[in-house]
Amino acid sequence: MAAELAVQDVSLRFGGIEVLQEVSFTVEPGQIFGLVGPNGAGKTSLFNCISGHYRPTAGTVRIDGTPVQGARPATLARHGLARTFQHPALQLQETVLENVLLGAHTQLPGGPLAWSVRTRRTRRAEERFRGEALALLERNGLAWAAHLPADELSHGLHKGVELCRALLMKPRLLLLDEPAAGLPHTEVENLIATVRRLRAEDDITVVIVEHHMGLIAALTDRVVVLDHGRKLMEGTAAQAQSDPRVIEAYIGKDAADDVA
Amino acid sequence: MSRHFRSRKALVIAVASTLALTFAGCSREGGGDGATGAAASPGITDTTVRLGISTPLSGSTAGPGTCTVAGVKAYFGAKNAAGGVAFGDGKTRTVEIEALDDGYDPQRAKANYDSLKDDVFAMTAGLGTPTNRAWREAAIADEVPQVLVMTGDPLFSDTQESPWQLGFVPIYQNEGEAFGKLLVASGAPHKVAILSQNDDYGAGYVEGFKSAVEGAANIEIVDELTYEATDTSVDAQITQLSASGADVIFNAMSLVPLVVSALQKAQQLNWLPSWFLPSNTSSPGAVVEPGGGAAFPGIYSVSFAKAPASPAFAGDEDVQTYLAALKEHGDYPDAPAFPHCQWSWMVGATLEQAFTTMTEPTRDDFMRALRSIENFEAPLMLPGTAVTTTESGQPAVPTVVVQKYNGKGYDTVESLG
Amino acid sequence: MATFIQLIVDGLSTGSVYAAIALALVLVHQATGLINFAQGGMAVLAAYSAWWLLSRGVPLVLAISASVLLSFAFGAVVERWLMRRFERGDPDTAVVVTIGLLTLITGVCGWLFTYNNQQFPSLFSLDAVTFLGVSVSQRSIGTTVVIVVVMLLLQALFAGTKLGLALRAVAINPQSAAFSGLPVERLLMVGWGLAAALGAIAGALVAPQLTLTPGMLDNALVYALAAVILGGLSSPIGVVVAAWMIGVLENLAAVYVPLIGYDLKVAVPFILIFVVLVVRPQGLFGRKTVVRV
Amino acid sequence: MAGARMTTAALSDRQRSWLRRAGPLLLVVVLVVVPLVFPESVNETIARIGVFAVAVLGLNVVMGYAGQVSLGQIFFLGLGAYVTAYGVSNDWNIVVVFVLACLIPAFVGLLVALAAARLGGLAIAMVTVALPIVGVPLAKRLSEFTGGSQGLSARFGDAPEWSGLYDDQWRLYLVLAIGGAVFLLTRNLVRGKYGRVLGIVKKNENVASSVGISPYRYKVLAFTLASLIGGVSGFLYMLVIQYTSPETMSFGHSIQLLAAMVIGGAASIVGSVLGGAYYVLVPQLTNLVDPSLTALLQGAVLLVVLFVLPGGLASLARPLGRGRRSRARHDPAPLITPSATTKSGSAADTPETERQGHP
Repeated sequence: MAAELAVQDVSLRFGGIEVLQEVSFTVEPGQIFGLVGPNGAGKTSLFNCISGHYRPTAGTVRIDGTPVQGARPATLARHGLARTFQHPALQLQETVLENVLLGAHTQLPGGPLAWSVRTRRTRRAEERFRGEALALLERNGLAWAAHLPADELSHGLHKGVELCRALLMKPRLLLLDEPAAGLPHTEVENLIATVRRLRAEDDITVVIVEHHMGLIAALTDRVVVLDHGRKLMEGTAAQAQSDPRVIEAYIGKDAADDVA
Repeated sequence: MSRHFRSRKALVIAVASTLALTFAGCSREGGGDGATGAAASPGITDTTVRLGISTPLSGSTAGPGTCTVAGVKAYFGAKNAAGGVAFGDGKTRTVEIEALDDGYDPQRAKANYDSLKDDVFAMTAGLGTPTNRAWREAAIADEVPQVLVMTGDPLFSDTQESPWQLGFVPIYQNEGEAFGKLLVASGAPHKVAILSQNDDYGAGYVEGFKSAVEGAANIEIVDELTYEATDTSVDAQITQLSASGADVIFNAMSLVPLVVSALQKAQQLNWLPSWFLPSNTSSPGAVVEPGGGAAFPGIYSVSFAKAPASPAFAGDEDVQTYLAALKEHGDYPDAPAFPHCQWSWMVGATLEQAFTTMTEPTRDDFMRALRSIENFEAPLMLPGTAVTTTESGQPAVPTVVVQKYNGKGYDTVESLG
Repeated sequence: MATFIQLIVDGLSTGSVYAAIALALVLVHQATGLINFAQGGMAVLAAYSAWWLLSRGVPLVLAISASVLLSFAFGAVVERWLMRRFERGDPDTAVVVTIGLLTLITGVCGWLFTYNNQQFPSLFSLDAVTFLGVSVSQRSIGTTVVIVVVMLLLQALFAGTKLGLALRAVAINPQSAAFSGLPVERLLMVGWGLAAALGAIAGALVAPQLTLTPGMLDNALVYALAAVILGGLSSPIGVVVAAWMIGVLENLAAVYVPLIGYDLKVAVPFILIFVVLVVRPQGLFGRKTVVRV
Repeated sequence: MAGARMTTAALSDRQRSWLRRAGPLLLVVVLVVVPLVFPESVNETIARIGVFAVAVLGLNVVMGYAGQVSLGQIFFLGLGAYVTAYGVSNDWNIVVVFVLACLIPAFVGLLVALAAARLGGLAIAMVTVALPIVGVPLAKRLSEFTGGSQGLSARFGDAPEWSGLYDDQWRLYLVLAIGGAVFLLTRNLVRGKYGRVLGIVKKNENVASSVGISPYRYKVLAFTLASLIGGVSGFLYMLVIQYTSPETMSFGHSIQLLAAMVIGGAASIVGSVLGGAYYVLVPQLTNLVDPSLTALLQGAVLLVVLFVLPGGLASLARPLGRGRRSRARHDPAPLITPSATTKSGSAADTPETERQGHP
């Protein structure tokens, strides 16, 4: 049931600034797809166009062939799209488990009345998802933190929590925005293993924005390189790493943000 | 998460038990039983009687509210200093005043009443219609006197509806009516503009005025506007009324700054009608002088109390005693800025009048005594007015006289002009 | 027709009263990102201090100037010793602290100066100027002129001076302002001090009309808030124009829209806010900003 | 770090199991006993605390939990009180009156919210300010239903013969039962599904929408619930005070409710009770000290409490007092600051109120 994502001629303008210019690519169902490029290339903006947080100025975004540009993010989430953010936003005073459970929102039955009288149905559903959330945390090595308030965890671990939250939504299309940023080396290995397992066990399409080329190379089937809002090239990670245009885009213009 | 709320629940219990300890000293009594037979009611002993007041001492009506306490405190302060008040049952008692702030909030007025009712013999002198109405029914149910209160709401003077109540100041309708009668009696044609406060105060005034001028051929009401007590300006109303060509403005306003600015605005527009001002906003020093009242052909007001600032009463013995007592016993060092100070002084005198004819130390007997006062000329009362409590539907002071501003104070007048 | 124009002129002078407080609100918001409910109370306190000096025989202009200086100091002290504890915390708490400050100041004024109405002399004569059948007092003209001058000064402060830019930088993001070497704490004190000083001017301008009481500006504060939102929090010109609009439109609505009348004219600014914000969420004159996700 | 945490958790686990069984039972026992042991004036005071605790609870739902500044809560209390007074004086069945006193404010709240929730943070505040400010003259104008400025009296809830209770005891039981039910239902609601939703809508609307939550919908829901709870508090207000007038819903009281909520503790169930207690007890306290210094003392009390406990009284109940402090540390930008949109924030640190949804 993994989703197909097709981005076609997407452009985005803020005032006079061209953030994205006619970007097109297609992600096949079940692929792990990389979006790379120097800072300011427009990767996150493109994510926002896909997830509905921004409305593209022109072009179409299709999920399984249905145009979704301009749809509200909540609507897209209900149709199987999940995402993480560059800077995770958690409820810091709540426990990690509660934060993950937010991902179950659309699957929990019952309206406000049912929840305020705690019908058996709502209690059971809550129990069930509590179990699922714990299992997800377990899988990501975070079970020990489940009952700790989120603000006792490091920034890096917040990303893991956020990933669990997104996975609890049982998405068909998962957008990961810089999942490795700020992670220590060992954690990156774990992350790679986690995403690989995702593909093996869950039927899911993954799009990753990342600077960490090691991670991109280890995980992705295909990548698109963006620079200044334009698609520079598309191919495998290996092709991208050896493409002179890509090297120029990184080294020549943004040496500070070199390949990790 | 859940750990937190468990301990919060523990806190609820802790708070509840703290409350329990705090109030443990009190014991249940009264609670609707009222007084039976000749046993003394709460708040009265052989040597003291205690009176309660709930009135605004903070907020926008704190000025007049403070006065309602100061006058009565001053009156009984002076009496206590002279030995106390001789009651009709042969005992002499000192009078204690317990005044609480309600901030003109009905809910807090009710709270004040609840906390006072078992301690005091009677509630009195409090200012405000909603704040007095808030606990009127409770006072009836508990049979606690709520008397000589400062509201012109007729409900408090209806013996049938309000057996334990009595208003003090003339009902608003009476004041409005007095103006209307004067105007009709002038015989000359007059065009009247009305500007009134949008509440029972303004409406009562206007109702009384209209009932007096109804059918009179010489009076025409040309325009009628309202304003809100929360407004910062009535300029627009005065502008609109000035275009009506009226030569008289009937101005039922209870807010000093707005009356002052209304007087000023009319002068700027070169509109100089005769003004009718209500009793509580016609102070010569605080209203008419700063408003430049001398520019108008006549500023009329109704009153039943001598204005201490008026030169006519500068040497008046009543006024001298009053001002001295206000300073010494009323915690009110300044010259009184609101007539409520004088009124509550009269409330003190009226209460004393009732006390002297009480034969039993009960609330029942007090109400009987209070309701049988006739033509009592309380100190500071103007000639032609008196306290009469025997007439149902009328407050303790049922009559007012119309007065005209003379550049310094007010003179009683019989006719316009 | 004469009445119509007179109503507009009346509305402008009432609007100027709202504008005076609104400007102080804008200044403190620009400097600290907070809405200060105590702004009116601080202005009243300033007016009382001027009034007290007057009663000691100090000439009016001198008394007002002294109260402006005192207010600056008071504002800075309030920021340093009270607000600072709340500036990085929950903004709701900070707002409630300003409410507490308002209550406290009102109580102190009532305690020291009683709740009676005190006359406050005006800098300007009350004599009317009549022009084309419309009359307006010199006091209203004077008040309006002073407010326009203050407004222009503020606009210049924010737009063109280093101090103004620094104040804004601090309000927008204290951390990065601190990183870039701005003396954040001192700037916050200056911001509050300036707002309080401005409030003192406002208090002296409106006290003659409203007469001095501890709650003198309570009712005007709501209108000032409305003007601030309507005009856009970042624009002194915007809030003054909005305050005038409110003053004029509520008069016209009261007279010419029978359904509204004088009792419901208070709804006018809120209807106006609602309509304007639906079209322009940043207010009439506020800066449009890009929201980044 | 984690290890130390575990020990505290284990410790409180034992306490928890004890409290889980004994806590609710003890609470019920206390609530049943309280009306019987106290004198009338104390019962009246507790009943009033109940009234305003419910009002503060409503405010907490929309503001404490969902983060939408509301300065109009008192309007819904007033509306509920008017509906109750009107129904009682027309001899309607009291259950019908109660239902209407909940539903009419909820409906009005829904209509207001449908419009207001489209606006940003401070704009919502201004739309809600308008409610009490316009409500007062409106109540006067609709004098046919409201009794105009003289207000409406309605006495109901006297103790039935069979109960053998005093009126004040019976009324306090009613307040405790109705108020307790509202508290229980609300407590359930703000934990679990809806609690998480309101929390994330307050914290970050973009994250909320990314998990399938429409922030607008839940803001409307929170506002409607707050109005409904406000209506309940209005019903209780009539039960206890027995009188309402336009003064009841004056703007000043709305501000005091807001102060009570923050003093009690925002986003806290216990905080709502404490806020109600603050609202009722502090004026009584200042009256004891010096009735002529009410404003001064109230202002001083408010400032002192917040200075010592910026998280409100409820933070006393939070072990280690950590909840609020950590929030403060991570949410540097003030809520009331639309101009802060100029900041180039990310999803995580741009305050929620400034986002207007789609660009």
